[in-house]
Amino acid sequence: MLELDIVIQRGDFVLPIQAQLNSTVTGIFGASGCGKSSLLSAIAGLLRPQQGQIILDGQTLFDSRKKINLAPQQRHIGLMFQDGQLFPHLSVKDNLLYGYQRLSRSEQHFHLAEICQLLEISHLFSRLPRQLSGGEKQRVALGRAVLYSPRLLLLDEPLSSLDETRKAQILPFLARVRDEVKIPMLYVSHALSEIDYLTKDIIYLNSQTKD
Amino acid sequence: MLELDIVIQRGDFVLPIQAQLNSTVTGIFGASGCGKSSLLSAIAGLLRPQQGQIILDGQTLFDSRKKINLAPQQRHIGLMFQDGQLFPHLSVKDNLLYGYQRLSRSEQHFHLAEICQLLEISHLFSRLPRQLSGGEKQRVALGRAVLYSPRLLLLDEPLSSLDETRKAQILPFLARVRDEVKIPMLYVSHALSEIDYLTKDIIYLNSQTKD
Amino acid sequence: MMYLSPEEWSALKLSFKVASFCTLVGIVPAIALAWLLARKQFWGKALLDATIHLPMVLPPVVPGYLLLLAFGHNGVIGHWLFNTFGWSFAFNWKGAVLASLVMSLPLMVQSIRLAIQLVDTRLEDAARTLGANNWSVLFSITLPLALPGILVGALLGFSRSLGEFGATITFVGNIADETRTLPLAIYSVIHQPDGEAMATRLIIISLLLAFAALLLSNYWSQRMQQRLGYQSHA
Amino acid sequence: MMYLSPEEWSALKLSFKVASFCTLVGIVPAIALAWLLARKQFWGKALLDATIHLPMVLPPVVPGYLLLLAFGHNGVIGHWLFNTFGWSFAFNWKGAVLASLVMSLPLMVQSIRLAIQLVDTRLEDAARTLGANNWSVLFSITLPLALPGILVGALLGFSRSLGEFGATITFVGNIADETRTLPLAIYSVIHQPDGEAMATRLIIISLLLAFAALLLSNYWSQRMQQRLGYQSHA
Amino acid sequence: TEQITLYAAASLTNALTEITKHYQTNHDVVIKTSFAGSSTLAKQIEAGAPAQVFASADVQWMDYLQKRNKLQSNSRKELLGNSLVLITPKNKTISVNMDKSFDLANAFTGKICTGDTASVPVGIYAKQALQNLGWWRNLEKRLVATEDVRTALAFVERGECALGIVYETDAKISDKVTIVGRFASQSHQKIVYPFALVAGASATSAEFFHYLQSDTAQAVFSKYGFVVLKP
Ligand SMILES: Nc1ncnc2c1ncn2[C@@H]1O[C@H](COP(=O)(O)OP(=O)(O)OP(=O)(O)O)[C@@H](O)[C@H]1O
Ligand SMILES: Nc1ncnc2c1ncn2[C@@H]1O[C@H](COP(=O)(O)OP(=O)(O)OP(=O)(O)O)[C@@H](O)[C@H]1O
Ligand code: MOO
Ligand SMILES: [Mg+2]
Ligand SMILES: [Mg+2]
Repeated sequence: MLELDIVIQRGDFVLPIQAQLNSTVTGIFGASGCGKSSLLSAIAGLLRPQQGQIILDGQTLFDSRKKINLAPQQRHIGLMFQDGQLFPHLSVKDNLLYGYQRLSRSEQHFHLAEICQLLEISHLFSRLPRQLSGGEKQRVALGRAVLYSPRLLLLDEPLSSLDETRKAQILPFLARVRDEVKIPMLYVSHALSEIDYLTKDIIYLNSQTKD
Repeated sequence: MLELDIVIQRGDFVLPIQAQLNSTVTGIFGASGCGKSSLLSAIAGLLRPQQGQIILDGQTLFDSRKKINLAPQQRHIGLMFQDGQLFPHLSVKDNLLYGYQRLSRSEQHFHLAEICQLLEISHLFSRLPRQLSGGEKQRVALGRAVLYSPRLLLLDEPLSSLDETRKAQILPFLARVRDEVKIPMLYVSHALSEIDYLTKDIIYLNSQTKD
Repeated sequence: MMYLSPEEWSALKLSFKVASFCTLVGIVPAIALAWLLARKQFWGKALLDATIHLPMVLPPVVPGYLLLLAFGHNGVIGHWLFNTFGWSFAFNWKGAVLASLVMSLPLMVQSIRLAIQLVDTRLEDAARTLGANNWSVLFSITLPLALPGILVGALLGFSRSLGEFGATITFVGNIADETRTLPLAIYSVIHQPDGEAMATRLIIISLLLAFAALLLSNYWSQRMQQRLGYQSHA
Repeated sequence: MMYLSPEEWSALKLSFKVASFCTLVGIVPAIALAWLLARKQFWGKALLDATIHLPMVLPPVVPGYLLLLAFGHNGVIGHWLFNTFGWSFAFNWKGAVLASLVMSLPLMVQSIRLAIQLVDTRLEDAARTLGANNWSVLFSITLPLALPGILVGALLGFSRSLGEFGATITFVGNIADETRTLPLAIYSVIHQPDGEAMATRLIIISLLLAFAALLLSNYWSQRMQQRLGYQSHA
Repeated sequence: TEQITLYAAASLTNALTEITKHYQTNHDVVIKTSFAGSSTLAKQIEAGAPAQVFASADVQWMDYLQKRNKLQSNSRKELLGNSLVLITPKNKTISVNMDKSFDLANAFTGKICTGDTASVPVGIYAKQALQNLGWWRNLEKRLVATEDVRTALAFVERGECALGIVYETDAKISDKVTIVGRFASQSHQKIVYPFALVAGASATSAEFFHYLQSDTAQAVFSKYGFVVLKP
């Protein structure tokens, strides 16, 4: 369970969010620029909220009053970035294994081969990110985040560059991750159909600008 | 009119394309990694085809036999990149004007204010690209390509990160560009609905891998 | 604050003049060479690269001596330059600039080259699809993005020039008001019996000058990095 | 090919040894300092930056003399080092390494710092969300991406060390087989009336050594750039 | 006002600076000086440097220019002399007998320093003297060669070297060293500082060159410890 009560600020942009997320998948929906990616960054520990607190399964990740702010690497929260952020100097395989290899055996809930087959990226293993197409990058980024078997998976428009066939393959997989491995997710998307497939719980974000 | 008869190769990936594009908008459709972006790069002059020729409105842009290969800047073809490729050191405004300011008055078919109002990016003028959200970047990239008033506009998944409201605003605008300013377009998208809105002419790409 | 004697003033002004000219005159060729080495493949590239670097790996008297042979009054190039343009580098401050330049060029070229290599060529491509020709791409994309490296190059060039001793004294001698920069003045006073106090003063002057250059360059580079967005996400 | 006299061999081997040690010993502190200066804000940062740079802007005899004061047998640090660890830098090749190091550190630090500044911090963030702690981020992301700068730094450091003369002779003197590197040998013969032929031989030896270092570093950096994807779109 | 350019060995810096200052107050000339190693200066003069008066710290570089016809004929004068001494740090003196029977190598521990024995005048003289006394062979390995006399002096002043061989002029100006021996003047080539007018020197510079030989100038040289050689 994720309890959020924070205020995010970026320049003139201010977004106060209060929410209690109980279901395993929560969709996040909102216009471009409304603060979806910023929210995920804040949860992952990359963006420090102005104030408030973030509590995940009883553990305080951030609390401005108690001056608690766990580092991203201590949170074990997987974030799939909107723009991939693949490591340009590492092969696809090394990108995929980057988080995975830091886990103990018991924490590894997936197999490399399995994930890659599903995402159809096995043939890309030895490539560098710059040698990938847009959709291939996106699939590798998704694979990297999932393989890290996080306590909470943050997905920022994970399927936006993919064709319908691939979407139709990957969505059921995410449903399996939700049901079998029981990794809770926040799912940002502009496609209501994708969100609908995974959950009925949706947060609608509306930003306000400081003046 | 665009006549294509080329073979594109990238590593193991080989894509032969033969096509005569006569309508003002042509949709390009195909699975992730099938070569859509590569095709646009080749037409823009950024990727040199293995062989063949590209002729636009009677002008040879590329001909491997005659050893003709016009530089990108001589083609006056606008390309909106899949990943934006905004100039990180220039403000949003300077990014938008980058191509525009190189045009003579008579070549400028649009007004900055008009385009920005439509794309809702006017309030971002003084920002740097890194201060934009994913969808904001995409809109700036689209604006930059359109303002360049090219002879041919290549759009690589231009609306993938945008919400439905914005899509519903921008698609009619692209239709106007097609009908009023008569700029022909190649439109890459995974969303058939977007393509359908603009044209009935669609190229389905199927790649083959060299072995 | 201490007062400077006329000799100290003269050495300070000269050092500043020589280092400034060295940086200003050198930066353009340095950028050109850096760009060539970073982005072009051509015959003789390794040789050009090596030639630029040679002055670094030799004791500075050697480049100084070779400059003397080439650019002295009786040197082949010096003779020709004098007859053709009336220019002379021999035993004047311009020669000191030339000596500094030869010694600092490799430093400038390497930093700028490094920064150019790290500029993403896809951004240059994007500029081309917006009608920018090669020059525009260079001036509007490549160089602005390589600016941190250009600044570092300028700083290293300026610093190296401030400290240049061996090549300068060998090429143009140690002439008061003309070629006696701070390092040469320090050398001169070290050779005087009670020179340590004077040397200390001159060293402090050098350090202040260098410190000012460093602070200025840091200030610039900080502003630039904020602008270019290298420093973290805000 | 010419045959080398024993003295020439000795100077060549010594130069290679000193420059190699200088680069190897210096690169780790250089990386640490570069990282600090590139990524951290702390009190005294400007001062640290300046201190590293000072040896560059002074005539090399001054740092050499200061080293003598500090690290000589009777210098404060030298005395302590000798009593505590039995180490001595006075009049031996280790002192030559120290002198080279002081002179080349600013060059190494600046190049590496530049490259680190140009690494996108968002990639470091991405690594953190995958469980990498600060050290892992440094070693798996920052440094590999800054590798071109580290190589340039190493090359500049090696080259500067190969050419180092003033600080070395002032700190450790010119002792055959111990501190007489190529620059010191060249200096000695070039100041003899009929030394030119000998100087030429030594200069050629220096150049060959430098050229080899340059080619090697270019080869590495080319491979690396291909790997890191800096060179154009394939 | 006319200009005179004086190229002089670095070891003459202090004396000549005082002399030229004094001369300029009494004469309507500007004297430009360039102080560097004698070899550097000689090569610059050979390459056409605008020198009018040259003061060398040794004979060989004056010979070098003379052979190349760069000097005004017959102007060469051996104005100053010096002597070579053995020094120790002030508080670490040793007693030395300056003759062949004495075993210097075993009389001290540590290093001995002097100018580079191939290129720096003081080192060249030192080597000759040591060879003459039969000490060279045993000391060669312990020799620290320096770029110039001043560095050798500094090594001894700091106690880094147990012994040093420098000019008497240098030893005298330092209160941190003790002269423990004087090399016999016949044990090495005569130490002289030849002065000359460079070919094409003006009349004004000839006048100044004359002044350098005057009693007033020589008093200054003496003050700095040089031996004034009477012609
Ligand atoms: N530099 C490269 N080296 C080798 N292969 C490459 C390189 N760049 C792209 N490819 C391959 O070429 C194929 C076509 O890539 P392209 O980017 O054109 O695909 P796309 O149709 O745009 O896909 P997407 O919809 O995912 O963006 C892909 O299979 C990709 O893996
Ligand atoms: N560094 C920054 N400085 C100032 N404003 C910023 C910065 N980064 C983002 N913003 C602003 O913050 C708001 C939220 O950005 P965010 O990236 O969270 O949006 P988003 O909901 O993910 O949008 P999209 O769907 O377009 O990706 C936007 O209005 C954006 O302009
Ligand atoms: O002419 Mo010098 O100063 O003894 O080398
Ligand atoms: Mg976003
Ligand atoms: Mg694509």
